[in-house]
Amino acid sequence: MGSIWEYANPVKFIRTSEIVLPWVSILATVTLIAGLVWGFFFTPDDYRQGSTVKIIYLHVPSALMAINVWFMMLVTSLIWLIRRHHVSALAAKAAAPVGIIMTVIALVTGAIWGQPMWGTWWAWDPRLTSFLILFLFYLGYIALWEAIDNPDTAADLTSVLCIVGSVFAMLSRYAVNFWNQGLHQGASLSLDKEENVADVFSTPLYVCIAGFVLLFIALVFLRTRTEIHRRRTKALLARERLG
Amino acid sequence: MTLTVKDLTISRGGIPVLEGLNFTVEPGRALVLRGPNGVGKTTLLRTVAKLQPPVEGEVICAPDAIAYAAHSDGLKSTLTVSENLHFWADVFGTKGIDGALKGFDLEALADRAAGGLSAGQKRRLGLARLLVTGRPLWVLDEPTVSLDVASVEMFADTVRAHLKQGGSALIATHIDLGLGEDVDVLDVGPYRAKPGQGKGAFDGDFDEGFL
Amino acid sequence: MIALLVRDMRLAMRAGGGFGLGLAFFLIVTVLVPFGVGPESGLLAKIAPGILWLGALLACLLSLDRIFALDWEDGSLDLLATSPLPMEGVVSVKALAHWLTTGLPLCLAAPLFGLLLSLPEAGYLWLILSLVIGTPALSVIGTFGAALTVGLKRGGLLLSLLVLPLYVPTLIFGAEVARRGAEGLDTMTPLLMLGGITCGTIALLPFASALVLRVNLR
Amino acid sequence: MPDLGKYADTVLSSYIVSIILLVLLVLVSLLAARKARAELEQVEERRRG
Repeated sequence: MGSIWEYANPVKFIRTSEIVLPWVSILATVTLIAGLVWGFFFTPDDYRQGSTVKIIYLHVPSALMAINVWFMMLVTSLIWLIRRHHVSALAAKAAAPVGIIMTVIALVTGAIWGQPMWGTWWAWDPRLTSFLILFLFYLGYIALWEAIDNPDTAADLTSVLCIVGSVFAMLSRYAVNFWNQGLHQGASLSLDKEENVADVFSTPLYVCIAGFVLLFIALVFLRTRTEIHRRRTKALLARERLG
Repeated sequence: MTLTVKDLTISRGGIPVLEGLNFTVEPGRALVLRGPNGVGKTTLLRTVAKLQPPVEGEVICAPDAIAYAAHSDGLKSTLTVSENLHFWADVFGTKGIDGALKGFDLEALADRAAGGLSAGQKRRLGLARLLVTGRPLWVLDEPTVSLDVASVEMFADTVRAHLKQGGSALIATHIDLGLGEDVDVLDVGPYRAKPGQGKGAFDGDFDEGFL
Repeated sequence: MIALLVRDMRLAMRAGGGFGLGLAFFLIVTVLVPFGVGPESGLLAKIAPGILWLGALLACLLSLDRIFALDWEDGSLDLLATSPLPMEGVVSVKALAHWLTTGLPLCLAAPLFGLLLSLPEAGYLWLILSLVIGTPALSVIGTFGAALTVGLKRGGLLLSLLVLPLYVPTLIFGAEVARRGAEGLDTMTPLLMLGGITCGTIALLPFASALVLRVNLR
Repeated sequence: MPDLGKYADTVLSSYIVSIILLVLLVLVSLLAARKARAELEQVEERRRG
């Protein structure tokens, strides 16, 4: 009886995660601490924003991660729908909480940072607002996973929601821009624009971003393995009941 | 319009339930499925009716050949009997519901709201819908539930007539429908999925994969 | 397919069909706003387009879980899945039925409620136009949400959580058209965007809804 | 400690909040991992035993 399993292999994943996880976690912790310490202690104040510029080392990486985690979930959802890889469906489920926390950090640091500049805790600025919408998408995604007990159905439904949600998230991103011009400052790092944040700021920023990315990878490995264990326990218990 | 099932494996809630099923249903014959409750008869019927993809193996039959009827009859209580039947007739593109009404002795109730029918009458209306579909292969799940003896006899006559016209039926039921000689019986008990020897053990001692 | 539409419309009209449900809710929302915001008509006029659009959106949202729930309970969904009708067709017809029973009445009643909120004169035409173009998108997106949560326990709450973020673009552009219309500004850009979203959803979303419905019927 | 000037509380609060959230996320993930693994071991034990 070939189980549907030969399309995907938790075995390989568990083995690789056993090897990779310790290394990635150490690397992530080191890079993250290095980046934050460097950014917090060893960078001068900005002439205009004073010391609040230090918040950049949390706001920009978390904002970047919030968007890229959703993109990763989109890719894994597509892999699940096309190749029926169980691991990728569970990886998407594992990544969602990390994504929502990153979005919360981006929102919180954005609001706190904006407070002295714009004089209010929350300004309906397009970029912050689209993160709020992204937060709602994450919430709906996680809630849908929790609401369904059959793992395969849950994986299918959440994958479709993720794909449809991505289209509407991009639409909302444009609609929000249209709806209110922004207070947000220009992109600190952008590939196309030539002027970037001064080097003394951007180097620790890159380190912080690397730290966040590594942290995300480590967490996804850990949480995906947890999901695999959980699902396997559920399956074995169901089998016991069948007797 | 034969239905062929080749070494079929089906699962419910992700857990394999029946495996290695092989049978065919020739036109003019009926196949009755027996087996304890919960063994997977309903799941098998749903897989045959293409409501559910099989885990392994395949179900081969002509497209648009299957009329499926399950426990719930799909009747709208605010619509009358004839409106319900007319709706299904239009959906399946067949004309006229008189045959169905006569077949299940429902002419008298034609204009009564389906909500006002007894359980037995509702069941007869649900089965009358089969006649309206004009589909050769009937896939029925416990059709005679809440039917009195007379109605069961009426149902058996309809099935016999259906078989005579070259139709076929796959029925999961405990009651002997007395359909005479052109009936085969398949007990699905022995096809129960054994806790498998799936490939891809986790590490060393896990003997199954992910289930 | 027409038979399905006719049946659904007949079901909606019959007793307990919930035809006036969305309309009544829309009226209540519009009546409650002045109590919350104060009767001063200058303010009301300013926020009227947005409030009317929000009321229409919430009224649509309210009647979404009825789209599949009834057919799911009495088994018709299974029977429809094994009928010659393609699921994409079934889903589109359900969305159309929802629009005819909820969306369209909202568009017709909106100007009446506009009076309550002292909507400026110029605004009425644009309000109706934006609603007529926008509400079909609300119905189609809503049908997708309903297909996602059919058969789930407490699906209603989850449905609104899933659907509201998807409604954001339509709400923004729809309310923008109504607001600009009311203030006599040029409404072309938001109108085109609104139309684009509606056409896009009508064309593409039924495939996702059908896929999701088939998964839920397993 | 760098002189944070008048924005000290802004900067500090955002760092503290973010670090707390990150630590919480890691802790929750670790606890869930341990719990899931333990449950699995227990079920496997019962099956093999």
